[in-house]
Amino acid sequence: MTIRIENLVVDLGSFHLRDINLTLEPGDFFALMGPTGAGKSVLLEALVGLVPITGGDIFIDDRKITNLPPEKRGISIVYQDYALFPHLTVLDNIRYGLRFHLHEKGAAPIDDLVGRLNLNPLLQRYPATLSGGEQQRVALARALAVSPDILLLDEPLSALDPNFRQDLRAHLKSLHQASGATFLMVTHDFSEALSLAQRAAVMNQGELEQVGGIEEIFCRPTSTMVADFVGMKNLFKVEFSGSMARVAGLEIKVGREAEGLQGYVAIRPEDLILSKEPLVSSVQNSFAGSVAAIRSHGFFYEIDFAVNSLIFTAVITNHAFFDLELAVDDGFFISFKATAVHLL
Amino acid sequence: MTIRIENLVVDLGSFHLRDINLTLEPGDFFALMGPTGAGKSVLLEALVGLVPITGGDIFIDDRKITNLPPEKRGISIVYQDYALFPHLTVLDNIRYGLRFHLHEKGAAPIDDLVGRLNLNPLLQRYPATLSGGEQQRVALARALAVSPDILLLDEPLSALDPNFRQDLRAHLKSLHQASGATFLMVTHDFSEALSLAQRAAVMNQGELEQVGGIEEIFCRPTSTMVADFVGMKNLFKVEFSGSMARVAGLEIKVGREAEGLQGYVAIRPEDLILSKEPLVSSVQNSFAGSVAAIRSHGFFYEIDFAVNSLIFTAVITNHAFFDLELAVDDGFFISFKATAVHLL
Amino acid sequence: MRKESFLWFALASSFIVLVFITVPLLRMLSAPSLASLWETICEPDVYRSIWLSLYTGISAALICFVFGTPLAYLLARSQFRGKKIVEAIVDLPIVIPHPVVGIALLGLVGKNFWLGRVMQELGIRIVGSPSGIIMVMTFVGLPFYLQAAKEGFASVSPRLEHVSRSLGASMFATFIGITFPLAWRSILSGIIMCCARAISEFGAVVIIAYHPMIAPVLMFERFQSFGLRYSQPVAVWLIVVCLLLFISLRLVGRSSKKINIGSRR
Amino acid sequence: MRKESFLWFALASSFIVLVFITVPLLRMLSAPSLASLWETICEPDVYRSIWLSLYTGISAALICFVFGTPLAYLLARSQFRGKKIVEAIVDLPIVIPHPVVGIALLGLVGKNFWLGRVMQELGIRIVGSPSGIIMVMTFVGLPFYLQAAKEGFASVSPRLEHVSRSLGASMFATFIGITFPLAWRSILSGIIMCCARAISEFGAVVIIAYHPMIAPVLMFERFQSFGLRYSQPVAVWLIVVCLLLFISLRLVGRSSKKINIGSRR
Repeated sequence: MTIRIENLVVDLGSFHLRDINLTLEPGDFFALMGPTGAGKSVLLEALVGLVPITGGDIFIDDRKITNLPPEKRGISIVYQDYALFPHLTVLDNIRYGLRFHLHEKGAAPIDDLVGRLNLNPLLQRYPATLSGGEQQRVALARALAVSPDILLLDEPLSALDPNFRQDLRAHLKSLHQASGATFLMVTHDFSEALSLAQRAAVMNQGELEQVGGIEEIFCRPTSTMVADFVGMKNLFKVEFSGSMARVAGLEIKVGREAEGLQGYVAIRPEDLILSKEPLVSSVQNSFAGSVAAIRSHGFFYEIDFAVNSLIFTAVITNHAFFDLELAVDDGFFISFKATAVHLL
Repeated sequence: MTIRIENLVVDLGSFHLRDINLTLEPGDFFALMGPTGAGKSVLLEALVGLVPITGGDIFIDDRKITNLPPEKRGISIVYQDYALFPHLTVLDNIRYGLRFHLHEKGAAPIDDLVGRLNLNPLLQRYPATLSGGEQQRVALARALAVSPDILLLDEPLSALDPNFRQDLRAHLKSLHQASGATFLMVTHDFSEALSLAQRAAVMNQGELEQVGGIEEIFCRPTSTMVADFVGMKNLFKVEFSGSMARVAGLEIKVGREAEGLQGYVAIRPEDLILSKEPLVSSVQNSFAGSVAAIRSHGFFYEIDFAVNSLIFTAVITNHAFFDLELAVDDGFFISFKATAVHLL
Repeated sequence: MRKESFLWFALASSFIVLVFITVPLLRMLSAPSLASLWETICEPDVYRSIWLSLYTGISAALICFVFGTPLAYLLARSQFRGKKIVEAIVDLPIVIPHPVVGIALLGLVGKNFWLGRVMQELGIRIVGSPSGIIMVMTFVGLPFYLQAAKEGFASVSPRLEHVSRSLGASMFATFIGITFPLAWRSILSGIIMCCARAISEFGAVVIIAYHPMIAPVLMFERFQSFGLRYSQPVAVWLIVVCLLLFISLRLVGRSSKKINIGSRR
Repeated sequence: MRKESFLWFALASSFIVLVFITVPLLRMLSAPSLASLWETICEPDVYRSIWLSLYTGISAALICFVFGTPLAYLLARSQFRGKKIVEAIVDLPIVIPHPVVGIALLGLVGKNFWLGRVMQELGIRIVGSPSGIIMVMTFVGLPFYLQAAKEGFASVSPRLEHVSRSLGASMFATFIGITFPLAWRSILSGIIMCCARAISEFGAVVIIAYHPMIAPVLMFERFQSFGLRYSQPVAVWLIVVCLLLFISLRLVGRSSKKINIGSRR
């Protein structure tokens, strides 16, 4: 089914969704990304019909659903906290929606769903006795049992133990292929989207910033907000001249002519190399500077590195950290390839 | 002050602390680490005197404090949720403990603390109007105002926005130096400990697994639990023979003779290199295998890689991930230096 | 030590409070002899009045359940202007002096007011009838039911309702299938509290209906006419019967409770 | 549409409930003329009874505050065996029929029991005296105070107390400096609810002390002797005076409330 959102406007006191335009193609696995508070969940609830819509329309194929109550829309939702009915068994949870859909499409393929999600051993148990991963699978089965046109997933992985995530990712992919429904997933975590979705949109302060293929957004962010969101921490306003970008007295090789752009360059922190000696070549930038700050993040260290008035953020492994014997104010060199510089 | 914990036993229904022995030297910044539920917070509350002690003793220098009420111990605590008094201004919060300490040591250096923590502009405000980072600083000032012998910090960084963490780390270090008090920090995050503490202990299921210098624990874990906790994900039971370790049909070069050990090797995931061609040398291991699973984690991917019946976990940058065009079941080579193999 | 004296003070005053509540009740329960208890329950006046108390009290609780449930649900779920005022109104019956409740209701349905006269002409008798007693009891019991039911509904996550609706259930079907069963325990507690409060009422009922006599009125009359000794056995019987009623209500509610317990393990 | 009919049903029954509570009260407040109100308040019997109601009700609330606060704190903070039983005991006064409360207390302090005789010989008069009224009111008001205070204490994080103690404050100093000020709003609400409940009591008081007459007893007597019209003005005055009392209590509590509001912004 094609879902079209046209000029959608939602007013919730101090929070607004403004002029949302979005089309999901049949069978899409679409990720709606953005920082916390961007309005992703509000858009989801507007699609389900739980939030009053101020303006604009929502279509499924050519059926206008803007003013239909939630039960008539054919849109299922899986919440982050699963929201299983605690007084019903797993089986009754999954069957819950069926009685309201008896007149449609014949018997829904419950057995297939139950088998695919390995729920057979759990059918007679109550939700409170299940682990997080099991609850999530039951919630998925319940939502898909009514053969919805669209399945909305509210941060499906974030509440799960890391051990269950891989499992659920595999299930989500297989269900998406088997059901033929359009999946719309909300997430604040870019890597989650990267591992599941084909297309995506980045939302910020109630507006869509960029819509496109997931790798396109990752590799070619069109705005500074998106660049920052996909992890391009080193974002500088520059002046282009030929295949160089000038900023704070530095000349950065960018490898190609920049035209018709906003005048920003962005470099991923993992593309920066710290070394004791400069690494000079024709396709490589290398600048002298000093360590400004060190932050530890599990497997990796994030290093703020000052070159003139610019602060570069680099990420290095713990291993490299101990090798280099980094300390604040130490002088080092920072290097990156011209091809690692993204132009905005 | 020297703190000695001797054979401490705590029984809390189904949870027990067993035979805790720990000595903190004067001026230590000590990290108490371990997974959630290991008993770290219980040990903290036993030190403050909020949990009944079943056996053992606690000494500060040679003063036995085991049976003293919390107000006589000279131990301050800063909780993760700050626990500021909401009905008192920032200034009154900081001053709160002073009236109970009038007879000791003369006027406490409140002004110095307030200045050091940049609290001057906040003194007349109420806690609910402060940001998380500001609240944390007030909680620190309040705890240090009474010049405690020991300051206990309950996961001081975990509730903070990442932007405030660096700030608070710097404050913690400077306060530790200025106050001369012994700091005991609880954390479930190894990297937090790494960035602040000199000495540390790893706790598991109510017992201390390893006590020592922070780098010693990181580089030379003495048990499989600690190895796993400090991020050595690749932990295999092996048979040593000369400078080789045998497991699942593989011969792993370990670079030195292994004697009197438990028979484990551990390799950090960031020390593993994935490549399309084998990287063979006399000091390098290189095995053929296939990708078993891919997990995205922000800047990095975690790759499960199967070699015979062994599963190696490697961490690679997003960049390398796109370069290698990794996909599940693809054949690759995994390589690591003999010096990267830790023997347990 | 100061710490201990504080604890001792707290324990001592807690003990005084508990003694103050329990001792008079225990003394009263143990005062009448078994013989006098048996004699008392055989009197038609006594068992009729206890039966009337039970029947009117249960009726009042059921009326509160039927009419109060939607209001409790709205108060738990929706935010609207004047909600604070509605909540204050709903609590009024607790703080209004009991004879004032009777006087206020009598002012409405008595013969001094058009409504009372209209009802009289239609042959509906409120004053001095079980329906009048039920009306008074409903008035004083309402806040207790509403409070418990509201809390019950508030403890059901709105997300469960959202999911139910997205699966095709209408608002009504969602309420019946999800919200109500999950709030049932609190609702049952509310019904019991409401019923207990209704049966305990005296001051308001005595104004609207001295006859037929509910048990508290009978006790009062016996106390006035014959003294303490003759009112005590009635009091014991009323308390025993109420206890049996509430315990059996809890047991009946147990079958549905099991599921909830299962779900909370 | 089904959805709408469900909503309409809910709104309609909510409306009925609110009308049922408010209309009798409004009718009663508007029934007496201003002249009769003025006349009534000038009668010594009337203003004396209202004053007695106020003074005994406030005394009962203060007794509950003094003796109930430690118990409320223990119930909010500690887990112990038999806690459920203590909580059930504490709720008993709500469900005991009001004349039974009076009969039970009279059974203890009346001349049929040794305690009553001892007190009589010592010259302490309970029956038919303000102290007896206060005793009854304390009994019926206790659960309301305890409930509110318990919730107030439960809402103060134990961590605040832990921090206070680690900073050198004793258990007592912590209670006075941290716990009590933070629970003060709920405690004040509890005092007001308890006072309101005490002043509203009739059935239990009338057994222990018909004289001196509290306002509800006076109303009842006027209703019995002269009819509805003569009891209404007293009811209006009692309600007005109580409202003024509670509003001023809230205002007095405001000065300390400000701090709490500030802390929750």
